[in-house]
Amino acid sequence: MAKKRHEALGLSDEQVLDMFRTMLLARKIDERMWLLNRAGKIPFVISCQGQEAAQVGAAYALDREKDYVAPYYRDMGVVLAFGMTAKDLMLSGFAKKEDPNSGGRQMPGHFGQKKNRILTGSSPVTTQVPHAVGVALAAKMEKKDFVTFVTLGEGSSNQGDFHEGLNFAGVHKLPVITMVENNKYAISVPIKKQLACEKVSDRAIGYGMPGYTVDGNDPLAVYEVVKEARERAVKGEGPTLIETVSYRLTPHSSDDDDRTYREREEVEEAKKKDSIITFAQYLKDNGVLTEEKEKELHKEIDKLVNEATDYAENAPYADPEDALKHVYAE
Amino acid sequence: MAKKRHEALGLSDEQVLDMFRTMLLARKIDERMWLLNRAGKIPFVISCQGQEAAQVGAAYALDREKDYVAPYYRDMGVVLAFGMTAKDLMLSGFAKKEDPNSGGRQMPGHFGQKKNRILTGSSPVTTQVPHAVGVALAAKMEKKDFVTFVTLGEGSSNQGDFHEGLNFAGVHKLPVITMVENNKYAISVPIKKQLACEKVSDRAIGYGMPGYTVDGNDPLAVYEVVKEARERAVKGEGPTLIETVSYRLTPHSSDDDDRTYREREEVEEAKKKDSIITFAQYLKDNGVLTEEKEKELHKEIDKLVNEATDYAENAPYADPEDALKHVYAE
Amino acid sequence: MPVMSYIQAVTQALREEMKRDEKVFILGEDVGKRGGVFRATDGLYDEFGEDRVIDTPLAESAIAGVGIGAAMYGMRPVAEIQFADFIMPAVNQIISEAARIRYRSNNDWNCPITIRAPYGGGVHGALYHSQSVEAVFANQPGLKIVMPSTPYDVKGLLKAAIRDEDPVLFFEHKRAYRLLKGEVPEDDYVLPIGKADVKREGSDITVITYGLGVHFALQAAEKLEEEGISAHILDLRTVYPLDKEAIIEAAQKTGKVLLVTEDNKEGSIMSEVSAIISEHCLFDLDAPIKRLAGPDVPAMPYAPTMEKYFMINPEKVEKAMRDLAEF
Amino acid sequence: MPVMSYIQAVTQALREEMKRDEKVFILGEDVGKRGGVFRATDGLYDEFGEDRVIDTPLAESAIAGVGIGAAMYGMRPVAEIQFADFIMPAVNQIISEAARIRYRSNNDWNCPITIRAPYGGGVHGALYHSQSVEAVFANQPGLKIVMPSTPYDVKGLLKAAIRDEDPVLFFEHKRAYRLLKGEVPEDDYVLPIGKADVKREGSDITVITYGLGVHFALQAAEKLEEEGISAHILDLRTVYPLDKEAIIEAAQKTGKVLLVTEDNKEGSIMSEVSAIISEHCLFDLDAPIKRLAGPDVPAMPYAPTMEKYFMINPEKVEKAMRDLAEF
Ligand SMILES: Cc1ncc(C[n+]2csc(CCOP(=O)(O)OP(=O)(O)O)c2C)c(N)n1
Ligand SMILES: Cc1ncc(C[n+]2csc(CCOP(=O)(O)OP(=O)(O)O)c2C)c(N)n1
Ligand SMILES: [Mg+2]
Ligand SMILES: [Mg+2]
Repeated sequence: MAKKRHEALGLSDEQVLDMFRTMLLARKIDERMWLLNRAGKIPFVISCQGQEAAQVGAAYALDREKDYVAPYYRDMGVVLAFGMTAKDLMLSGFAKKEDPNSGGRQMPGHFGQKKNRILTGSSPVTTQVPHAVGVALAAKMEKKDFVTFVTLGEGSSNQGDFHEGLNFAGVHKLPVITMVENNKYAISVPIKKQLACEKVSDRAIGYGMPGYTVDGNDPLAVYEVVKEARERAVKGEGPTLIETVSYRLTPHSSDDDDRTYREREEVEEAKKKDSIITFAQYLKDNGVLTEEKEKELHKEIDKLVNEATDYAENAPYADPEDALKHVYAE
Repeated sequence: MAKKRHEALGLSDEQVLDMFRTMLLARKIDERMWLLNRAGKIPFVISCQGQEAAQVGAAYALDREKDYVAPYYRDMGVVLAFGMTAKDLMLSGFAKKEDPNSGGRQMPGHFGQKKNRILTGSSPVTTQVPHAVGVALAAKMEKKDFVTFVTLGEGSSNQGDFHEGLNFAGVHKLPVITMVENNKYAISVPIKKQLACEKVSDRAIGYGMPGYTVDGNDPLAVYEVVKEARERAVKGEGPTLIETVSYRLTPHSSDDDDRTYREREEVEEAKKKDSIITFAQYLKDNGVLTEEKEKELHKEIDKLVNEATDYAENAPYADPEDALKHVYAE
Repeated sequence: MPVMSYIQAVTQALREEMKRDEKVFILGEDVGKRGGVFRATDGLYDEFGEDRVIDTPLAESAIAGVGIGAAMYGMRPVAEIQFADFIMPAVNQIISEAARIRYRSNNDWNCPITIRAPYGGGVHGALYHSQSVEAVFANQPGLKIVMPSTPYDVKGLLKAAIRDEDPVLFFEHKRAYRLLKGEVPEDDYVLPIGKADVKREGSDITVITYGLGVHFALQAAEKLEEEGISAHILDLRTVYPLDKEAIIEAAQKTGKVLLVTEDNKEGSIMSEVSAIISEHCLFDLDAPIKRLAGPDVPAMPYAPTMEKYFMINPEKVEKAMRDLAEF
Repeated sequence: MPVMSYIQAVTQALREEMKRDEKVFILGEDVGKRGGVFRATDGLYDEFGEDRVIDTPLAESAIAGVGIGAAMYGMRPVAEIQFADFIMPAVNQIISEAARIRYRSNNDWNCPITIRAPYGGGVHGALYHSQSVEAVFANQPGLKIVMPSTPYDVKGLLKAAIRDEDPVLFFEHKRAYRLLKGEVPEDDYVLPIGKADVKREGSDITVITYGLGVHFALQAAEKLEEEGISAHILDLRTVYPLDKEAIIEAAQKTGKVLLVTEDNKEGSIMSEVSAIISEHCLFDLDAPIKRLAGPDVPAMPYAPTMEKYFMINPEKVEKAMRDLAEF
């Protein structure tokens, strides 16, 4: 009998179930944030919905004990896999003092947590690419065997920093994996108005590195390609560019109204490929998940999200004068 | 009998001779500037030597009555072909008031002359790429049938503006030809420390445009590929990226000492392929140039360069207070 | 006279200029079908088509640089930077290129581009959707920086910017977009770039400010009037290059000057205003030149407690004005 | 004590820090084999190898951005921008990233990068090899900007910058590189960032300046001494954030203040210095606060006539000092 896909990749049933759990957790935190936003409780949300498979598939292919990540604002799946908790994320959504990302200084989606090797991020897109390259340079200089992993959107791959960062990584053969999460839109601008190449990965050759395009709704496909990229990286064979293709299932953010620029049919069509559904189906088809187990999982996660929400909602804000702290080392 | 190469390209004997004349003129102005610099008469020189074939081959493939060019600092061959004179260039070398490029405000090599559709250039490399794209956008908006032509060095192709400009051109299918004059060095940094791709033209696919690499010592090869690119551009088929490969025969500039970072043998080797010699040979082999004609040409050009030098040396500087003029429209 | 919001005045100025001159076009992120994330270009895509309202790739240096190229050719590009905070990748094109094109070519070429961007805080925008960025550019001869305070000024100054033969940065306060409404004539008027505007005559203290600060000062002035304190309010309108004569005149008028900006204090526009005053009319002063500004920390935190602490507001302005009057 | 040039002090500081701490490394254009176009890293490639003296691709945003990433990891990058004029493509990385990393992460991450760049004119550098760029950055909390005036200060301040836990822009006057020589101790000293330094005690007039202006002022002071005019000279050393106490003290000392910068006048560092003075010690002044600076035109034309017209020089400084003394 042919091996199951995840087994062929060396993943146990527990591991793929854990991946699914992380995807589902990301989705459910995200959904809750929208509810909180619509209820007027938090000012802003920016979603991972539609990209959880790519994020979690990639994160599980990394060494989550030593690799560094430079996630972009949609990467809830990545940061959860790297140790951030539902509570941490809710604290960030509510902008509370205890938020480990920024102490309530940044909007949600601006991840950062040193203890989990999640580099602090900003809003201007693509600046994180050279940062990840810089950490990879440090890895090479210090002869460490970790890699860095950096993500961005397909629209953001048009910024100069993408080009400059990837070229630097290519020339110095640095252990950095760049993953472009192509969700077909940059706010309202469809991909054909963003890029003239067929695939974002067509850009890899210009930086002397391999480029791959994979189905971003398939966590195992993403796992496989990131795993290989990581192996090359630690062997000193240099960087890789990966494009994951999926779809942004929500408006750009809570401030956006996507009905002004895309058809409902297109969104509905994309939802059929939603990895939260399709990966669950894969797990069921392969006897890893049962209806019952699934229900349990939902219950467990709902509880987690509820607790995180309550905690964060009741947590204190930073004091006004805290605004003066930490401009420079004290 | 097989057609001669230039005839096959539709170039008459007069035309190729004229091309050679322009190449030689560029070389001789450049050589004179070095002499003037070493004699302490002008503070700075930056050379075209080694790139004349690419520059002149390209310029002659354009419509020199209507196309726009955004040259970089080595493009003496381009600007001469587009109507700038030896005198103009010498006035710039001496930083005199009458210099049409800048009135003595910029260093030599910072070309610009509106009447000849030469966009004004600056020192920070690669900024001219988006400018050329912007002029091409105007051509498309105004339904004009000119193209824009922009050049830069291979090191400069690592700047973000290269990526952003070419991507914009690709998405909007604009009539712009980008030519990277690969002379193997960016000041002291050899190409292998600048780019990890095999050819600069490998970057074209990432912008959805065709890319070509040609021998930059062969003006006819460059002519051919630029001609085709121009035809595609005016037909609305969009932009092209061209790489011309040659060698920088001089130090980076009069402030540089290239003996600190490259072997003399390498330079001597490259000189064997110097287009001023090899193209003259081609013309002789094909009966377009004779020893006698060549001598005449040298004499004529020497005279031109002498006159230009004398004129420029004796021309007045701008008045000190002229520094205050033209910050804004008056 | 129609009453419209600050952002409607932006749209109206753009529409009128696009109708008047075919060379005017818009480029930026989401400016097309979406009509801009703030809706400043709402309706223009339908009215003028996708060739004149161009959704660009996500790359600010290209937005500026392509616009600069088109402007050199003779077009009148109006580039939108989605948030002023995201102008930073375009700084090289703006400072090294746009600002210097006329000068470096000895008046042969010029660059009539307008770059619009929403700036300012108090909107839960956190560290990268709240900043005042004018000081980054306010030391670059060749540039002009306009920061209007009312819908009326928006329309007249934006039209002037588009017609200007040189590059103009046009910063719009994003909180003013829907907060401020005012009468805006339907006719085709322009206001002079480079000139400040007295928004209120007064005799006891002088407030010099711009943008939202003008409204805070006007509100405070009303209250102080009741206490018998008469405030003179000068709206800079153009923050670079500054209108020196107007600044000197306003300072001399009362001898007590308060400078108000929402930017960080050190190195703001107000530093230059202060320097102009103490260079030219020091002996007319009856009090130190006071500045009310944001603290010197990155502008500005997301949490409402800290954001409020950072921002200037009518109460802070009123207090500073009263303190100065009582000096 | 050895005498060395300003640029030798740069090299010496780099060498000592690289020896002291393995985490210190250099990256930039032509810094390797070539030793830098000005030779500031001369010999370091041979001494420390190509892994610690990295010739980067020609891309300033990557030089800054890669350096920032390495700094976040815990390295001590010293990035060289070949000319200060070419820092513009890196502005986004410096302002949006380096300056805000500590603040935005609530002190979780920090960014100990040093960015060195030669600035300044009077070297036939024309419009893009002559600029003073400090004002672009001097409104960005989180950054420190150091501009040393002597070889002694160069060594002590560059070492301090490299050891600083936050990002430091270190601007070196390129004309000073070989023009200025001075005694530089061999030992491992550092000078405090954020503190100004009195370079000369005096009682009649106060000159506040930095960089090459310090030397022009010192030269002029010698001459004026003969005429009985005693000048007090404060060297800012760190131009952002400014040392307010030292500025106030220096201004109060004589009550007559001249501010000298080679930058364009409007919006320069000196605007802030002036504002600090008139906010804190206006009534101690006996004369308007004067600024001597470049004219407000792009800095600076190539032709010697116009370049000279633009530049400050000892004669212009002397005249301004005398005029102030006679006020
Ligand atoms: C430099 C910069 N410019 C503009 C923005 C505003 N902005 C935020 S997200 C976004 C679109 C990003 O699209 P893409 O890269 O495809 O990522 P996605 O949001 O689709 O995941 C834009 C324009 C920004 N954050 N940074
Ligand atoms: C933005 C910027 N950074 C640095 C420089 C300094 N610089 C001038 S030319 C040059 C090398 C350019 O190399 P390349 O692009 O290969 O062109 P080449 O000179 O070889 O023709 C450098 C680093 C500059 N002019 N602009
Ligand atoms: Mg996208
Ligand atoms: Mg080169």
